[in-house]
Amino acid sequence: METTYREALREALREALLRDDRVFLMGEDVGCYGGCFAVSKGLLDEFGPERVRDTPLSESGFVGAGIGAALGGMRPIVEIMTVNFSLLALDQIMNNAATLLHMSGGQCAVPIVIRMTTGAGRQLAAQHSHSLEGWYAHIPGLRVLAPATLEDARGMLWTALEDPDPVLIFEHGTLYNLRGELAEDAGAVDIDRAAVRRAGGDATVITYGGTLGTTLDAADELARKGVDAEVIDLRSLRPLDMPTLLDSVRRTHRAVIVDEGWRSGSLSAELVARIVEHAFYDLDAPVERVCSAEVPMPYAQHLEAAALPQVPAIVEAVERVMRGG
Amino acid sequence: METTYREALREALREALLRDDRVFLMGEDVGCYGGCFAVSKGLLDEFGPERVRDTPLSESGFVGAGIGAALGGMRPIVEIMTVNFSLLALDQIMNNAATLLHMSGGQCAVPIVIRMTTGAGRQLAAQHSHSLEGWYAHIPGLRVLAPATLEDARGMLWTALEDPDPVLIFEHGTLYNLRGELAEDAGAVDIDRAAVRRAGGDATVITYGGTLGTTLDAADELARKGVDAEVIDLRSLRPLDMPTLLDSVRRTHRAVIVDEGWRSGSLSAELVARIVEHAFYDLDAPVERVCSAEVPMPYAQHLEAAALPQVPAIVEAVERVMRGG
Amino acid sequence: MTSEHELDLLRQMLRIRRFEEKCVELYSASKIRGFLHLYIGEEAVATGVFQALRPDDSVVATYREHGHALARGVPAESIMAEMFGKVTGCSRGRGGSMHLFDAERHFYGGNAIVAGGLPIAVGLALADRMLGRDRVSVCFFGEGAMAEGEFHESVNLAALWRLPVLFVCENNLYAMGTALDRSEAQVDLTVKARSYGIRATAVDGMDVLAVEAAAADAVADVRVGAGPAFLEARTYRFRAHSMYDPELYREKAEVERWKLRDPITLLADRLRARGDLDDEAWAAMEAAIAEEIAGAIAVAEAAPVEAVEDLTRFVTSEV
Amino acid sequence: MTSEHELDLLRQMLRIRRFEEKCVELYSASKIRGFLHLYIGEEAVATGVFQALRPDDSVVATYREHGHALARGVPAESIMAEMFGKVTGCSRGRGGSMHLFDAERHFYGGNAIVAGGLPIAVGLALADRMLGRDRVSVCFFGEGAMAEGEFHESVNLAALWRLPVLFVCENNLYAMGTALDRSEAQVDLTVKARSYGIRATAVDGMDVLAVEAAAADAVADVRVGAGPAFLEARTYRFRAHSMYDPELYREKAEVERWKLRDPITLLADRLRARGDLDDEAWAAMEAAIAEEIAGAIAVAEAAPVEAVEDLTRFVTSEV
Ligand SMILES: Cc1ncc(C[n+]2csc(CCOP(=O)(O)OP(=O)(O)O)c2C)c(N)n1
Ligand SMILES: Cc1ncc(C[n+]2csc(CCOP(=O)(O)OP(=O)(O)O)c2C)c(N)n1
Ligand SMILES: [Mg+2]
Ligand SMILES: [Mg+2]
Repeated sequence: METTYREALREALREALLRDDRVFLMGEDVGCYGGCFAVSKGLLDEFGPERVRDTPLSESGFVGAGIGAALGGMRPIVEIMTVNFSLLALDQIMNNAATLLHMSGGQCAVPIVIRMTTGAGRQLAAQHSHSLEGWYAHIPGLRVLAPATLEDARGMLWTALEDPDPVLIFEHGTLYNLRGELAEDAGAVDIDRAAVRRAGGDATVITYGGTLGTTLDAADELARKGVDAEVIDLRSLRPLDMPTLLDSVRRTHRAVIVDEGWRSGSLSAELVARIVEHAFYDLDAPVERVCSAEVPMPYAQHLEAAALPQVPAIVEAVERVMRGG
Repeated sequence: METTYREALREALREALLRDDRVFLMGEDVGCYGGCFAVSKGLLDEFGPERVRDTPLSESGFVGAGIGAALGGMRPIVEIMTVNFSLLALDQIMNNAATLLHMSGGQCAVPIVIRMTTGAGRQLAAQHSHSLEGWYAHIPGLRVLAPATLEDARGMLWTALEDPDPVLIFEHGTLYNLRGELAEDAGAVDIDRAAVRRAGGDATVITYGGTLGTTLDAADELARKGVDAEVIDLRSLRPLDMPTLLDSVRRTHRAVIVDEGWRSGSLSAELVARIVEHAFYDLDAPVERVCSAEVPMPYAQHLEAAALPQVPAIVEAVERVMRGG
Repeated sequence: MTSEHELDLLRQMLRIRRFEEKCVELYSASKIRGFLHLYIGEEAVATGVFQALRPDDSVVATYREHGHALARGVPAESIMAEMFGKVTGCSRGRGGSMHLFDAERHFYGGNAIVAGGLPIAVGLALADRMLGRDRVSVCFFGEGAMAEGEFHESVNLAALWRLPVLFVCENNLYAMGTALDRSEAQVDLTVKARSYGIRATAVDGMDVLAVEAAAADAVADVRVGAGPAFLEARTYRFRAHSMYDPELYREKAEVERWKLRDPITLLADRLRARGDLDDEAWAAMEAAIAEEIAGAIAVAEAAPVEAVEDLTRFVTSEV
Repeated sequence: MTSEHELDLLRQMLRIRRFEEKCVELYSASKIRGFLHLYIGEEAVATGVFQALRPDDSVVATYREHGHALARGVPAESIMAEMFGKVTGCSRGRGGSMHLFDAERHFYGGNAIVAGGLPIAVGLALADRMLGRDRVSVCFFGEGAMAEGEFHESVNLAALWRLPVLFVCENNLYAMGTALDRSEAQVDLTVKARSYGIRATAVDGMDVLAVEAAAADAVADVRVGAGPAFLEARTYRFRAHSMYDPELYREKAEVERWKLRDPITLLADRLRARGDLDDEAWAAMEAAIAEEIAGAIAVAEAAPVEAVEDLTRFVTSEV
């Protein structure tokens, strides 16, 4: 059936609310407003205000409350409108959600799922365009997911809810209107493995989330130029599925990372480090990175476009690794 | 004269308060209590409660107030007790301090200095032992410093205050009692360049802050084993002084990074990536990393020690790169 | 109050209204992008409050700040150019609608993290105090922002240190789709504010003269060192939260009821009743405003964008 | 009140006192490391509040929580072992003094981020409500924590949703070295709490019977769905903030004055005056406590530490 990323997310929420009484959705404007990006539209009517729970503007408070509710036996899905605002809740996510189990010696598991929008591309300027999922991928105790396809938008949530520990799901803001075919019986998917989205033998291009489409476009252009790129979608940012990545890099001997985060200290750096650690002698060229410019994201369209990873930069990076760097 | 890291920091604060009327120190317990690590002891008596300003427990509030005061023409030094609590102020640091200048098209510079303690090693457990300076080094618009010596403890502050933009200074908690000789006329130091703390030709070991001592100890042990390691102290975590690092790596052909952050996504990853990007063909072995175990820091002494970078692990990593990885 | 003054207030409110109505058109025409939050219906608040302030007082506003920028004297041209993403914009086209800045006019944005501007205002006031300046810092925010921890921390700091801050809460009854009583346990916002031991009053935010008077009262106290004050302006936004809001959360009838208290109509009717405004004067006012806005649009349209090479300028200061 | 019950309260407070006095010795002997925050002087608060709670009620405490853990029934042995860093500790030796946990006893820590535990308590109460359990969640925190944004957000949420949370503020007048009136614009903390529209009372935190009565009153309301309550216990810490505090911020005389109101002495004197306690009974109480603590120390001393190979266990759940 034809659907959108937004509708796939909504179906996943519906399924979760239907299947497990302990599940509830909580966040700013998830109810009456229908979700700031209309993801949860209609769910309030279907499930009522206890299970589709609007919160005040209090990111730290309601994320912490979600953590407490998880400790108390519920299975909360907490929505933070965007990753930009999640900084206000980062203390709770880091010092409580991610830490309680280990620090309590295994007693206090926190089965919470936290969803949030990430990324730029909609001219929302410097306070609404961050890609900070790489930070969350630094935190032991968290699992971090980035659905980039309709299948993953539909299927990751249930699997995340079955995880006994905190799982963060990052939805890129430019994907909500992504339209395509989804099987009628689409359901839960694994959340452990990276996926080869385009097989190819010349170079491995690793990406995730919002830049998957751009990267596939770049691969098409490279194909026209005679370069056969393999495109891997990480899907899980923590833990990283290194076997899938290394398997590809060992075949292609070349790797490029595409990451919308600011270059220095982004997840791309960790990927380069891991590849070098495990496949140094397989590499025929230095690993390249295509990231965002290290600037607060500007509003003006041409400047925002210039700050973000685009097809030409990816094509050039792959061409560079093909030439040996 | 003989002094300590703590006293050197205090002298730097005194100098700043004496030299510039616009400078003031603000934070929790910087005044009456004398500073949670006794850094500002005595300054309240000398400069009074307006300029040595105790705040309520309100990290976001008083860091934001520091940003506002900087916009208003002051030169605030804001102390956050530890980096752990800085998460509560991260929104202000990221979305205001680091962003205002660019987002306003160059109008609103924020000349603030924010100091905080970082790191583990004192059995303070999971909520008091983070090393998150790598996160701050990801943020465009910030300068991030890590004094590891008495000279830098004494000299970085004034230079940071002269910077028209926000500067963060990370003081490792195990360094406050560091004792040694400091020149009577010690004063401002550059904050741009990394420093070679031990010259050597066999391998480059890069570190900063709290792990400099451990790394130098490892270098001594390596020397006894016939390996001559060069030890570089980053000093500035953003921007990174790549020329100094690359110069060394191009000579030694081998690099090891020692970073107390959790391995995945730490600053060490960025260093590996940069070295690979710029000196791939100079490397005779994959770059190695010695980092903290990816666990919330445990209280028990033997577990904490096991989680942190120690001499044997550094020695082994250097030996591995000597063998070609 | 002279009728001259009242006519000026009317003109200012109308100017904000017409400016934003044009913005909507320009948004539909894709000349303006990103998020666009309209102040339509709330014009009396900024207009009234600024009457009580001096040009050197500092201002911190939110993402819903076109009205504040205009009332502050930021030229319509540079605001329009900003929303067009042009280098001549008041933030070089980098901020857009949510991030208007004008340091010369002490207009410190345009902050789009809800409640994120409050601590900044406290700090600006602290600087004024330490530098011996008798300025006031005014901070605008919505009632939804009052649930954020930063509200609490900021008001406590300002109250504790008796800093010259005027906290202006624009209570338009909704935070996006969340009604006040679904966001605040205490719906009398002055009670909340007063619990910090500060002066707190509420005013009809649809009556620009009442706002002006209440703000003047508060500012007089604040300026002489009585500590911060809190002013709740009870108002309403006539339009959607932003361009993407289907307004599922409120009844059309409620909106219509509030429109009967349109601050522009209220004042205009009063002036007409008094004989201080007639159709001709109104038409002249409309024409002058239309001309100014058309001019601003034309200038914005013609202005250049920032060179892509300048993208990384001002990440740090140029020294 | 039967004298039996009062004697039990006395015994509990004395047990906490003696336990912590031993901790100080053990700290000096380097058996306990890290930060150690003593509850000495404040024992009546936890002891009294727990009288009003059921074993299935949830508890969230701070880094100053030995007394709460003991009063809750967490065995002294497992607390001592925790501070020794042993695997038999209530958190396997990973938490230490600041992070005591006992999930079976619904004791959810031991939170060392000031105010960080409050939202957790709100969430525990939310779970109880959604699961139809008539439990109460109690959250302890200092008066210093009330300046944090998380206090504000948590109380508002609990009040808005009328959740069964008892917020217990242990007002010991100082947050480290910061006196209440240098941290809060409003020094009457019940005024602050009441501004959220909740029940708020203050009680003499040195009188365990008064604390018990006030807590019982509050909990009775909270349990039947009247929404959250706030209880301020006015108390004082007799010792330094932690082991490293030179106490520059308060006069010795002030400390001595408060010691005259030592909660243990107060109750003991009352019981003695009534003839319900004599030297013999007191000595027996001391002896039993000393024996228990000595036993706990011996057991902790002898216990094994966690294997280093287990360092990474429980970063995620074992499934
Ligand atoms: C910290 C944060 N959380 C959420 C948002 C998204 N958001 C933008 S405006 C808004 C509503 C704010 O309501 P209010 O404070 O009443 O101001 P109003 O928009 O009504 O003027 C929300 C939830 C944000 N920008 N920042
Ligand atoms: C967010 C945060 N900021 C600062 C600290 C350091 N700190 C620990 S306890 C404390 C004082 C807390 O005072 P209060 O809430 O009154 O509790 P008390 O210690 O008096 O029991 C401070 C500042 C911390 N742990 N967490
Ligand atoms: Mg509102
Ligand atoms: Mg206290």
